Amino acid sequence: MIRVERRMAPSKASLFLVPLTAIILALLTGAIFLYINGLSSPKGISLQQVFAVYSGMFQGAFGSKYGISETLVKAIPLMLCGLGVSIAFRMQLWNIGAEGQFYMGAFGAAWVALSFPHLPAYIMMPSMILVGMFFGGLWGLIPGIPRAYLGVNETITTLMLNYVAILWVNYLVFGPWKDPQGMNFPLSAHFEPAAILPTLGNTRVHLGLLFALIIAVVLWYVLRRSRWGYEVTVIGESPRAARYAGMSITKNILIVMFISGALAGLAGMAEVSAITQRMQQGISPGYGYTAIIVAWLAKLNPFTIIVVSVLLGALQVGGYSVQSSGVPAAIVSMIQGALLFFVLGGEYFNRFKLVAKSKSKVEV
Amino acid sequence: MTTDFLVEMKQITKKFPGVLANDRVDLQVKKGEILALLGENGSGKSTLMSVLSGLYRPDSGEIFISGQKYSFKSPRESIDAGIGMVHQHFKQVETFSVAENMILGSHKSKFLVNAKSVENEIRDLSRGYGLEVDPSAKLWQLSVAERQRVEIVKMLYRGSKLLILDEPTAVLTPQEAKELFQVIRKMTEMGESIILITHKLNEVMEVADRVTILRGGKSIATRERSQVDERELARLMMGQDITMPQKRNPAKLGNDVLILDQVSAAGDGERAGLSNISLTVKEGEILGIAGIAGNGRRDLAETIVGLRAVTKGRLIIGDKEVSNFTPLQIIDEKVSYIPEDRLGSGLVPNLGAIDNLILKEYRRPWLGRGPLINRRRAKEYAQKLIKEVDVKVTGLNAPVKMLSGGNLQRLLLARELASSPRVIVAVYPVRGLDIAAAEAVHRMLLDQRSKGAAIVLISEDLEELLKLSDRIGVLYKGTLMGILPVEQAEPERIGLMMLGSELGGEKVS
Amino acid sequence: MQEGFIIIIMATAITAGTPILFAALGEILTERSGILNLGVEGMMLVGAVSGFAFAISFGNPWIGVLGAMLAGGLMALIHAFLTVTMQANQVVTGLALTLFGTGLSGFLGKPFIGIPLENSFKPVSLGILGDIPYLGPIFFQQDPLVYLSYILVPVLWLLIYKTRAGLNLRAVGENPASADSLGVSVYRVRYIYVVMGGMLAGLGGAYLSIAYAPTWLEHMTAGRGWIAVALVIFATWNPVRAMFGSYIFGGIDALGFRAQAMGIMIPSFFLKMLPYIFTIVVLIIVTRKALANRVGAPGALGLHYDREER
Amino acid sequence: GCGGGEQKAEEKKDAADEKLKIAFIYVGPIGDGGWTYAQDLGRIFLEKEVPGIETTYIESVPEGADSERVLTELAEKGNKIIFATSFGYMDAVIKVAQKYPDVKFLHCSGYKTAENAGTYFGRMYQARYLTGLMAGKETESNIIGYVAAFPIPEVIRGINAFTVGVREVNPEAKVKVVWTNTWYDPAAEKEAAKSLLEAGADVITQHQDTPGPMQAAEEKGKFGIGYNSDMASMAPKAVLTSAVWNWGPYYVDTVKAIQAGTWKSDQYWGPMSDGIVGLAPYGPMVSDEVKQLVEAKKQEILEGKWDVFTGPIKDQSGQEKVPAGQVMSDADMLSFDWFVEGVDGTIPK
Ligand SMILES: Nc1ncnc2c1ncn2[C@@H]1O[C@H](COP(=O)(O)OP(=O)(O)OP(=O)(O)O)[C@@H](O)[C@H]1O
Ligand SMILES: Nc1ncnc2c1ncn2[C@@H]1O[C@H](COP(=O)(O)OP(=O)(O)OP(=O)(O)O)[C@@H](O)[C@H]1O
Ligand SMILES: [Mg+2]
Ligand SMILES: [Mg+2]
Repeated sequence: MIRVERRMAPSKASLFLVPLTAIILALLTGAIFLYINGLSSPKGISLQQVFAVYSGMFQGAFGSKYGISETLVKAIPLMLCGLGVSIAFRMQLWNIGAEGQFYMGAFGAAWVALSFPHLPAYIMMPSMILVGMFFGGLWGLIPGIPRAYLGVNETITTLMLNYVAILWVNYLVFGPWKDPQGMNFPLSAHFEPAAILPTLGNTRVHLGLLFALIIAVVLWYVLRRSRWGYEVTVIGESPRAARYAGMSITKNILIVMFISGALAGLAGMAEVSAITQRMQQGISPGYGYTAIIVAWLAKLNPFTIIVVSVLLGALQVGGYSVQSSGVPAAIVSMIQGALLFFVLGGEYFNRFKLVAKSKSKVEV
Repeated sequence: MTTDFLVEMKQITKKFPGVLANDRVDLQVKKGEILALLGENGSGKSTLMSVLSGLYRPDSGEIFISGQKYSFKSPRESIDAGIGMVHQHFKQVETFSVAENMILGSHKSKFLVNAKSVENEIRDLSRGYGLEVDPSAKLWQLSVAERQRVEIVKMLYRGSKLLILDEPTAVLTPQEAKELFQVIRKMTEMGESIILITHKLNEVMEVADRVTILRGGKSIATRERSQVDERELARLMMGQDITMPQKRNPAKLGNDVLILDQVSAAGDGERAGLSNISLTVKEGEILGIAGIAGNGRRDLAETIVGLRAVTKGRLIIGDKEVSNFTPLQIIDEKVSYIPEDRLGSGLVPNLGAIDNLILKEYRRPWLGRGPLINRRRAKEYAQKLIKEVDVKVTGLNAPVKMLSGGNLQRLLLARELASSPRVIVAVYPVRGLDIAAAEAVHRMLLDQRSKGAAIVLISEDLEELLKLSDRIGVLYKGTLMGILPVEQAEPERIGLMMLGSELGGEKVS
Repeated sequence: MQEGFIIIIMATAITAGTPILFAALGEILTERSGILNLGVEGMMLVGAVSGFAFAISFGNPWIGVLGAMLAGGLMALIHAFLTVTMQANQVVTGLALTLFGTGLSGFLGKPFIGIPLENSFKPVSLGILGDIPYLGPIFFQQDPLVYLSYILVPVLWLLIYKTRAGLNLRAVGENPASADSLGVSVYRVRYIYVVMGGMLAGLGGAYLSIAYAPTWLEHMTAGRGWIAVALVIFATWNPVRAMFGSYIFGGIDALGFRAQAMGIMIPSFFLKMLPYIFTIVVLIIVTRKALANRVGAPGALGLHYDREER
Repeated sequence: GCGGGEQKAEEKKDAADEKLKIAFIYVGPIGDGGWTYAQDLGRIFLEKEVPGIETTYIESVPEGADSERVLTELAEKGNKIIFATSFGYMDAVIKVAQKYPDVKFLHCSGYKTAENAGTYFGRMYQARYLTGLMAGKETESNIIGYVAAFPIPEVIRGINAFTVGVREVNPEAKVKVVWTNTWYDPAAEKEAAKSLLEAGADVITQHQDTPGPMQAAEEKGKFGIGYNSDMASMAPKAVLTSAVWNWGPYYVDTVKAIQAGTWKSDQYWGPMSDGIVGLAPYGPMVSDEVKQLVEAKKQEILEGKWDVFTGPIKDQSGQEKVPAGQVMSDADMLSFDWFVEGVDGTIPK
């Protein structure tokens, strides 16, 4: 008989083995989907082809310099949004509004770029960053206020504001921001060169990566070493103890929601500035939502967030990449979903261990 | 087999991560008897009973009820076998009414819930045992004592043959405790068996028929009450002879430190809060506050430390008016607070000892530069305090929730008393602590008194108040019925005041 | 004209609100048991495609309904297993479920794209009821699934508030430790209602694919699952209020198009923002009231339960 | 900055004996039953018609950061022709085209070109006009409903062409427009159509990607005119015809031209005579009289004798925008931002 037993702390081995097993199981499950999909296609499928799909995914994401650079491009917004939501999660604030905050950050940056097109780069860039972060932060602050003062559940308010932000941006690109030279198409004017973030060499990897890395280090240090970081930790663990110790929960909710939003806003700023280089519809294919998964998988650790962002970025890059070998998008998102299921379920084994009941010796 | 026992537990072992909570424990309960289960904090009493009530599954061991072997997979099976447990922390749904709490999970009611008939049934049942409760009241509206009654009636309603009470008197006034014991006796006359968990020796001597003593997860001994005395029990429980409680020195009073002048404060929701409280505490003085649960004792504490707004009147510390200061500003006035629920608000359960010890110091300049905390200094500080008050911790960063009750309280006191406070507000500081731990806490409070702190001691235990306080005030429905010097505070007089009589004593302000 | 317009708006609000209503009712049950399932969108999609597939394969829309509920229930079972048994984070699991469901529905739906459904549900007037002035055309000239929702709402209301099972359900969502110690199996209750929630979400999806827009198209729920999640809060976990809420949500779209058709130009992006802003506002108002009355989110919503954990 | 120069050289070597690789990138899933679905039908047609080629597609590619990478990757993987089938890919196509001069890019519905990147689109307005004629004939209430997605030139142009057709045969009739602000939401589109039917419309047409509006017409026993592909199967009793995209022939021609080396980058805006747009078969309810009328007009258009926006054309306020005898320029048509007389609706600014 098998019995589960609680662990005091996850063992070193399980921290490594659990995700590994999860990934293997997810890939096996994915192979089954692929196999079934192959059955229904006239060409049929062989085991080699299933392997080819996976190696294609890996190749697409990491197989070339270009692949790696694009994986990073995809990972940058995940990193910034992931770092953003992780601060909120630390305080038990379920900010699932990074998507909207991303859009508002992009909006703020684009507003600067479009309204003052002739600013020199050394003024343009900082203003875009600041205004982008401000609007992203504002979008986090808005649900933060009712949360702080009235206890209004932030999960839903942040989710609702995502839609509002996206509709707002759509309104702009279909209306007031339409490029006069754009033949009435829903695109803003292209940004001036001064409004475009520098990139690394001739890749699309932009300065946003540096921002993300710096912020990860700063965040790690601040949370661990600063008085404010200590406050955030205590409030997250026990709001009552925090109040008892004289910490202002209200103020910290507002600060944290603002920072959380501002980082997602920075992601939005970097994306419009470096990647689309103009405002348009659909600038985020759900970065804000994926970032929640990132932050959680990384257990809110800033450095792990960087790594997990790259992995999830790779999963998506690789996902598009294997479509050309006949794997429809639907299968790719099924594999991604299944991977998450296994990782989520696997967490259990970090907290429990299975022991055979027969040889249950009692030891501590 | 041995059918003269209603319940027999054999060689029960239960392990939690890092602790062996029960180590091959044996226990027997006879039909119609009151068995006391005595032990220090963390000796495994609650765990053992949770195993019996089906909540925890033992790692090994056997349970027999009326000679038949059981292996419970869930509380449901234990309930069906006639076992009912009133947990140390009540298991109640606050938003439900009393009646709803009773029928929850019970097989008795039909598919559609008929509140009226259930309410009548409960009324009759509770009256029969002298445990009156209003079945239509919502749980959150009830006082702690009422809630306990609900719990007991609930178990009777479910037809339990064995009732387990986990430290029931911890939440009761002496009078209420007496009433409870009468009820328990009545129940045994009606054929019920009782297990009473406690660490108060006098209670064992007062009601128990037999007593089983646990220590460090092991069952040490089982005795007939008639064959032991308190001293013997204490020795068995602690594994050593107890030291005599230390005597209180006469007070060396200084200036007025804490002054409440006609203070009123809002209560939670429908509760009264405080009205027109006036009192003064001097340096080197302990003011005890008595009162029945729900009469505003906690409100008073929270008002003094700034967690509750002053709606009228003035709160003065030293010679500064601090009405409606934030908790932080009050802390800066050197006010320490030992709250009722140490793990809930006094400490951060998932953080380690260091982080908990700097909870009120982290802002101070000496602990770091600018916005940063100097971790090394924090660690040294924590080590110093831990050594001073002798807290047993597994590691400086291990979550404090793993600590036993006594160690938790020491840790909390270490922090609160470290900054040589001017005012100390202590609420039930020894609730749930064993004799040795309680003694240590009392000693620490008395030390502070001789160092010149003004102490407000709020307690449910009249003996404790009489032992430590210089004066005793009594709260009733949010007002102060009067303050008596301890010499004039005969228990009967205090008892009358607790019930709302001002005759108890002349008002002193 | 004026009256007719109002009747039409209201009747349309009901039709447009019904898919959200089913999903929201399901989520109410799920959340009442203490589990948050953000995978509604995914479950609806899988329900929509399965409902369509069953309806077309068996030639009977009611079999479609059963198929959709079965499929939605199975999806929810994944959530239940991960969050209840494996104690996984509920928010993240829900997001993963949506990702998975979106993929799965696209995968399963390949053979059904662009095929019309002959035997879809169509509006039927409910005899005398349908002839009542005003009320008849609003409420009783709808399709059978709408009538099903009329039955479902009071049934669920009774279940939650008036039955022993409902008492157990609420207790599990409010304070699982207490419910457990009284012999209510927390795991079983959670499994049952999470799966029921999935079945209803599947039904909501099927309403789109076999009654409202009788067809299967990938991603056809177009975000309604998320609206359902909002609606649950809007309705403070009460089925009757969910009914009104879903009609308001459905009505906003209906009203917007009709205003346009009448030549009143409401900036449509802003109109589309309304339900979201509306939810936030209502959430704020409701929360304040909730604080006073102690009604509101189930106390243990989003937290896993483990008997031996402290 | 293309990365992997050697790799490309290798591919060139193999090119002779390998199949010509052609890729498509889609904004939606091919299961959308609308725009992407119609594009994919074109791809399948191409694969059947032209030997020695191999096609692949990538679906559900958002118009943001992903499109540039997907295009690059397709170029890297040795595709020699890439069709980018959504407007939002425009900037990405131009960027990637510069990096891969030996790959031909064809971007649907945009306006930017490069040496190796052309645009293509069809004069859908011609088909729209013809369906307008039918609607004008069939309507009895003189109100025709138009469910429209977003107020972009392409959609406005369609509405205008349709209205010109309607008014030509029925000067009393009005075309009522409702904007949905979504390309893709079957339920909402159906709802929008219903609101038009309630407002008195007895013919419904659409610039949307799902058959929702047609189903609404069918349920109310009114007529509908579909879009994208033949929608008759979804609403057989309602659909008079559909204005359809027929990408296949264009893809075949283009690929052949590239293979033959005769292709040149341009802004291809294919007229109906090229077969890129057209009408689906008429429904059984369409009378011979109407068919003859439409066929006659169609003939004029096919022969290039006449085009839809030939003056006099007035805007909603009655102001003459195109004087009699003049024909509107392509540039003007491509940036339409006003409605012709007879449209009952507004373009949100
Ligand atoms: N659920 C749990 N998880 C982990 N450890 C536990 C749990 N419950 C109890 N323990 C540990 O088991 C030991 C025995 O605890 P238990 O609560 O049974 O003691 P007790 O005798 O009831 O003490 P008290 O008088 O404080 O109530 C303690 O060390 C405690 O920390
Ligand atoms: N008058 C009242 N009306 C409604 N609820 C009350 C009232 N009095 C007390 N309660 C409730 O009873 C519970 C127990 O009260 P509690 O013992 O904390 O009161 P208290 O004023 O702090 O008294 P004590 O200091 O004796 O504990 C609380 O949860 C409180 O909400
Ligand atoms: Mg205990
Ligand atoms: Mg109290």
